[in-house]
Amino acid sequence: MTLSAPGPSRNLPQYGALIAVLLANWLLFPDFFAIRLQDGRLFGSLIDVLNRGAPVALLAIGMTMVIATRGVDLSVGAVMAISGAIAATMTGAGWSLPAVLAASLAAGLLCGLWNGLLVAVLRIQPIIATLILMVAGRGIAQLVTEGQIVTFTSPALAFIGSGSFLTVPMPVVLTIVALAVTALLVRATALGLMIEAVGVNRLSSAGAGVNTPVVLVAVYVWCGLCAAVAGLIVTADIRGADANNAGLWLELDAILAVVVGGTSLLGGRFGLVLSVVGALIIQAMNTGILLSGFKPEFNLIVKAGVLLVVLLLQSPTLTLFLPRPKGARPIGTVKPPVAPTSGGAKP
Amino acid sequence: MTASTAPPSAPLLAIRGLSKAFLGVQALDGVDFTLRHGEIHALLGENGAGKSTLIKTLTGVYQRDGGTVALEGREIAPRGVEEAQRLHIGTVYQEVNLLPNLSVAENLFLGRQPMRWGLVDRGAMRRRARAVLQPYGLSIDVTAPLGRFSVATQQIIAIARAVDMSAKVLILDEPTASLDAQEVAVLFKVMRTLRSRGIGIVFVTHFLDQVYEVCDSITVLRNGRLVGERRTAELPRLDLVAMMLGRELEAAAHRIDLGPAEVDSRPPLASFKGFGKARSVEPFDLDIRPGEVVALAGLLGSGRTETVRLVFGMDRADRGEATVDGRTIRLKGPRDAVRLGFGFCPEDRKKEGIVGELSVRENIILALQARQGWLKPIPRRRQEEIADRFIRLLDIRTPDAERPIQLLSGGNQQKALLARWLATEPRLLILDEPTRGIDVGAHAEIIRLIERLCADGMALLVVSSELEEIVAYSRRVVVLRDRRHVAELRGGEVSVERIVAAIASETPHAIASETPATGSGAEVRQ
Amino acid sequence: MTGALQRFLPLIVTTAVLVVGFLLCAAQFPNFASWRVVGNLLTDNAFLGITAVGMTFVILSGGIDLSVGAVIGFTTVLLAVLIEQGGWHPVPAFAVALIAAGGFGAAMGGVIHVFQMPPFIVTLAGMFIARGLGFVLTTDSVPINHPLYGELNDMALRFDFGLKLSLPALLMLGVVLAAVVLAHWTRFGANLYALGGNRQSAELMGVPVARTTVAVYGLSGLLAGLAGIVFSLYTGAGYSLAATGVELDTITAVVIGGTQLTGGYGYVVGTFVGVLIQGLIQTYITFDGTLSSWWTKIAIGVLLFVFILLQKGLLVVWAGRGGEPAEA
Amino acid sequence: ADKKLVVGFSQIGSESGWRAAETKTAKAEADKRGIDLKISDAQQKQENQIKAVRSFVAQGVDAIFIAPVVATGWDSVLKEAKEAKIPVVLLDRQIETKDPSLYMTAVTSDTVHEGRVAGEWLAKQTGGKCAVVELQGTVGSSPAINRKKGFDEIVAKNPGMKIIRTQSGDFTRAKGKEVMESFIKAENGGKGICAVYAHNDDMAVGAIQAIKEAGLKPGKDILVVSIDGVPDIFKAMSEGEANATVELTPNMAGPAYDALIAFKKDGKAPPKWIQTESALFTPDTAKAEYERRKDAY
Ligand SMILES: Nc1ncnc2c1ncn2[C@@H]1O[C@H](COP(=O)(O)OP(=O)(O)OP(=O)(O)O)[C@@H](O)[C@H]1O
Ligand SMILES: Nc1ncnc2c1ncn2[C@@H]1O[C@H](COP(=O)(O)OP(=O)(O)OP(=O)(O)O)[C@@H](O)[C@H]1O
Ligand SMILES: [Mg+2]
Ligand SMILES: [Mg+2]
Repeated sequence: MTLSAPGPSRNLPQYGALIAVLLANWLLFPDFFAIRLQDGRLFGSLIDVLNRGAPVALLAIGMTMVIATRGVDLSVGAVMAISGAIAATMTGAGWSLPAVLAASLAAGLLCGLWNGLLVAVLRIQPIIATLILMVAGRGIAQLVTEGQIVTFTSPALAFIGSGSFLTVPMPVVLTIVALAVTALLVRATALGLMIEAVGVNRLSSAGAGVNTPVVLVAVYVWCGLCAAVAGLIVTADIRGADANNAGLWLELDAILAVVVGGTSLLGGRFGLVLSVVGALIIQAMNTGILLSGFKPEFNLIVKAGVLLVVLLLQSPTLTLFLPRPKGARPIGTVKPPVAPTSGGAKP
Repeated sequence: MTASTAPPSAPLLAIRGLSKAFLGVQALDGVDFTLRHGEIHALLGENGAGKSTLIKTLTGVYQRDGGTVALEGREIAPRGVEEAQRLHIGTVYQEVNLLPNLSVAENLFLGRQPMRWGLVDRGAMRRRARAVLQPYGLSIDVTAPLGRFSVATQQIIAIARAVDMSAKVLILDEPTASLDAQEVAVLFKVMRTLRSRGIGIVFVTHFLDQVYEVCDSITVLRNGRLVGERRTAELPRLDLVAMMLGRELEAAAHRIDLGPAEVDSRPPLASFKGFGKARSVEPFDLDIRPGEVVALAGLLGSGRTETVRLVFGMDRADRGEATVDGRTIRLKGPRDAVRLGFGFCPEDRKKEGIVGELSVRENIILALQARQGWLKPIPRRRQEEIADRFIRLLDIRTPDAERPIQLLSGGNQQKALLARWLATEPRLLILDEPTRGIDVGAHAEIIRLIERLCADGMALLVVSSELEEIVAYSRRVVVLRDRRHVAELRGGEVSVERIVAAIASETPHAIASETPATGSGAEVRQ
Repeated sequence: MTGALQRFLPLIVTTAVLVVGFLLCAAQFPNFASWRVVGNLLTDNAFLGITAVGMTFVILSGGIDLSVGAVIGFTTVLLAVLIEQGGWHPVPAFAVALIAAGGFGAAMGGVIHVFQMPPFIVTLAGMFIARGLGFVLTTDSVPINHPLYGELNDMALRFDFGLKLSLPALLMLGVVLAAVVLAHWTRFGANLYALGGNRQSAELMGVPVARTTVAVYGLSGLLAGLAGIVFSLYTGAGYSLAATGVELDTITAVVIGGTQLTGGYGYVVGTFVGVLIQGLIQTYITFDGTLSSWWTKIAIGVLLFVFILLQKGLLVVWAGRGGEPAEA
Repeated sequence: ADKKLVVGFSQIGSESGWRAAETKTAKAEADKRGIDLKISDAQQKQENQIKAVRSFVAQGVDAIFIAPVVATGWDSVLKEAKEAKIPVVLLDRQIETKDPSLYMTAVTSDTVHEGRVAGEWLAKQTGGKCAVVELQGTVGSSPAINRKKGFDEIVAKNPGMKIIRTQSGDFTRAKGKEVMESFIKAENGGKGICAVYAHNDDMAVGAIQAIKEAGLKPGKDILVVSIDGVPDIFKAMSEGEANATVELTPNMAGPAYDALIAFKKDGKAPPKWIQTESALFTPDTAKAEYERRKDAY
């Protein structure tokens, strides 16, 4: 139900971490907060953080809800590649922008549907169910582009990646729109409650009359759509579909963003805004590493170090003094038994 | 009743000033408790009084905020269950806390497996497991995963494990909640034997009869505070109830007026013909009319739970037909049942009932919301109203409606589940063991509530192992045996004796000897 | 013993899938049904198998370890640097690598337990750190020229009928055997299953949760270290980018082998079969030899899907409705 | 009649357009010569390549081509091929081994040399005075290491040349663009940058976009030099947005087939190294080169 986890104190670690990383960037690079207008578009390192963070933020929005149902979607990177490949190839073949967008989004939707059906109907464990598309999906994307980087010149499609709306870069605009639409969809309806209920206890939810398969499929479909939009953005940004590399390993970043945002991998409560904040923390860190002039060999270690600190700040052990139910060991860490025990054979 | 061994000078277990607070709740506030050698000591109190918390704090599951615990005069402060076990304190916590994925034998000997040449001696473990279960008359395949067995069998296994481990202190938190009379009798026999060996037993229950049957003394808690300790013999029942509730209980549930006989002539709300499922329940006929309570009675594993699961569509019937309001319907799942106005409180509330991390409010409105569909959200204000109404109506002990339900005491979780269905104003409410783990005060309230609901025209289908309770509120009792509906008692025929006779007819009852069924998650009883 | 049959059913089904798959391949390619292919299957997947055993334990306990691939990479680099640049003899270098890898895993286990952080994230950070440490040591790929490496590589058990078991293959078989004993004949093994069955219940039954958690991640790290040694034998080099993505391969193998990702259910032997199934898919694709890069990916995905469907289908057919393991 | 030659080719993957073109050319050239080519795609993993070589041996092919993902770690598997008397040809990358007899020949360019060619062009163009930002390939990959090494040699010779920033762009356009964006911001809006040296063309193309979006003119305000010679960089050069590229030909298999056929026919062992040319291209020929190449990719 909640857009972000209830109570301001619970969100403190995330916002605190974002501010800390931004401040660290500022110390490394004094012009970090400088923003100017360039060709009618905001320009500056801070804008880069938002702009470059947009794809992961989009993925994180979809991923948040998947994770809230106690699932995970490893295929988002591949779905990005597919949607981008379709967009670039169709644009190259002369299709109009609306047709291109519709086809790309439809591809994302189909991918989500496939994942959702595997999870909800065939009951394959999510990590494996989506692994199938993670592997095969990139192949499909490469099949579309035949392994090449398919470039296009259409300014209309490129606008999605590098255009701006009221001086705000389009990727940022799209992310905000996606966030708003998603938030509306789960908060103004009872979907959010049902997602959380299914994530915490699928059996109980089904017993209370919740249509668990539909909730699960819906969540994966939405995740697929978000990934398709992210794929459009990266493709439009470089004016070409790089099926081999688009979205490569971004699923891990997205999961990381969600977890940094405080949503538990065990499902249940989720915070959309916080996941986006998580994505921004990660991107701010990446941008900071680029600005710092460290040798690239150290990137991973710096990243891991900062991450651990951010996550430690959220650790139940360290935040016992904050009112969050996770603090009450051991009940908070329980997962319901999943054994084929009495009554367990049926959903 | 006196212990047969001479009491040594220091008490076996002396708890002084024990305190434990959770966020927003002082669960224990300076509680004293004394357990003597060779004594069975009842620990009583309403739902949420702090009994389970006392036990968990004592055994190191929770770290205490204050107070001392002395075992035979020596101070102890176990930092975990493992340590408590090493001090010879064996515990069965509330709700079965064994591991469904391990075999029975592994559950019994987890952490203390017999070893040979540095490796676990599985043969010896199996043999010893059979021996440990033998006093309980349980002859089951100890290599089968525990999850295959019914809650009752699991409970007995948990008890057997704790008994086998506790050389000094045995703690049982509501062990009898899911046991039937025969099994309780067996348990009591074991407890008396242990007492005669000088072992001290802490016994938590909501069944006052059982308290008076086996306990030597009683300690009562209320709202985390000690109310007092008495010898059982010196404490009349009514005084005990008053100690627990802090007020007098209205005259105990009486046999209610069953209403005009015309009920039978009303058209049934729901009717099932030849309904059944292979390897689950034999086909049965069942009519339920508005305003009546139909009870299902039978031994553990007789098929009551499976019957109601079929009626609610949790399991899918593979034969027979169901009609509601005269129209044939197909129950493809709980959603269909909910749409027809059915409600179902399952037996295993932790696994199939509560949604642990969600708040009490969300748990209460979940079914109502599910029926309305996701597009029509219940406004937050309305949700709060509903939640508050039921929290008051059912006296659910929670600081507020926003508390995650998993932090409530067991009995209060059960009440919240009841509230979930009442909020949907169901036409047929199915309750599987509704009063399990519920305290005397709430017990009386729930029975009164059942009466009132029926008066309003709701139909109820209740599974209960407490025959007095069944007799108190139902005018029709279906008796099951071996997964078959064997008898139906109506109106005046309904009495404890008749039910027992129906259960016992033909085959004499043999105490729990279960074997896992082949090829199905359920089990057969032999 | 129908009870036992039912318990081992997933294992039997997985093995049946492997055998059927092998026979199908053999029917299609004349050279497939040879001892050489079998030997290759074992040798080529040795490091994967060893890693997957550790992963099985972690998953059985209800956790996950994403750092294994990176630990393998790091181990190969550490060995190369110690032996080639430090002039060490390989044997003490092996010891140091094993200790480092095991200690690294145990440290992650400690963090997971003490700070109650999700294993997924802690081990993901561990993956970054291990890869990063490898880069810091050297970004080059360093050949290891010590004569012992050559000798170890030539070591093999040859059978008269034509099967050749190389040292890595033997090591893997040994590890699998030891793991079976560890899982089913020690208290540690029982504690693992208990932890994965339900952490809270396990704690209430007196399972030493802290110790077990640290130990299982330590063990996973140790086995990843051993896999790193095998990998460095296999390639005769150290390279910081070695074994990327192996974590996903191992998790897939574990799950194909019938272990529940939610913990508590599964067998080490199943994992071993899962590794072989994956190896079989690879070998099939190589034998085919007509697939482009993208068709290779699609084929791997489709075959994975088919294997999982086969498994589910067989379970349903053989066990009836009740046999399907619960899934969350 | 001769039996058709069967060649097993263990390809790295298709991580870049260049790599896909190499595979495509290998197929086309095989068809031309009537060779049966079996390609195994290793998905960027050495272990998969080793598996592939093993299974080629098991299948009994006539020759094995390897485009090795790393320089090290081939000795033991190549020994098996040698025992099975199957000649091995390395394509586009060398390996490190103590025993050169393990392979018949290597058809490669010299990646260190490529870096040198790029550096020399830049030094000449700027009179040896230039603040360069460098977009590295994937950390640890051999072309990244070598192309950096070659370029660094030239920088060391020219005191006026300096690499002011260097970061990994993972050989991709998207990362190239992102890294270039930060470089521009970090270097005073790009005013401090004289040229960008990218380890491959894809990153250069990304960098060009970043430069444009920062309001600067690629090819003029900031010089762009890169390596590979894929069609898109020729297009950029013809539009004046890039300045130079060092070609790495995707036709590695052709010379390898010829060497193999000659070897099979009269046992003539080819030279140990068949070096392909590392030609430098500049905007003046870009248009024609683009037309010539765009179909090969
Ligand atoms: N882990 C916890 N975190 C927060 N509050 C808790 C926790 N465990 C128990 N409580 C609260 O402490 C109080 C006492 O609970 P406890 O479980 O001890 O009651 P009980 O006497 O055992 O009740 P019942 O008869 O229903 O089992 C309740 O208000 C409950 O909500
Ligand atoms: N569909 C099912 N799948 C697996 N187990 C089931 C199923 N339905 C019921 N069970 C379990 O099998 C046991 C026997 O069920 P049954 O309905 O026969 O018992 P019961 O008469 O309700 O007795 P109890 O008091 O044990 O519930 C129950 O404890 C229940 O938990
Ligand atoms: Mg209790
Ligand atoms: Mg029942």
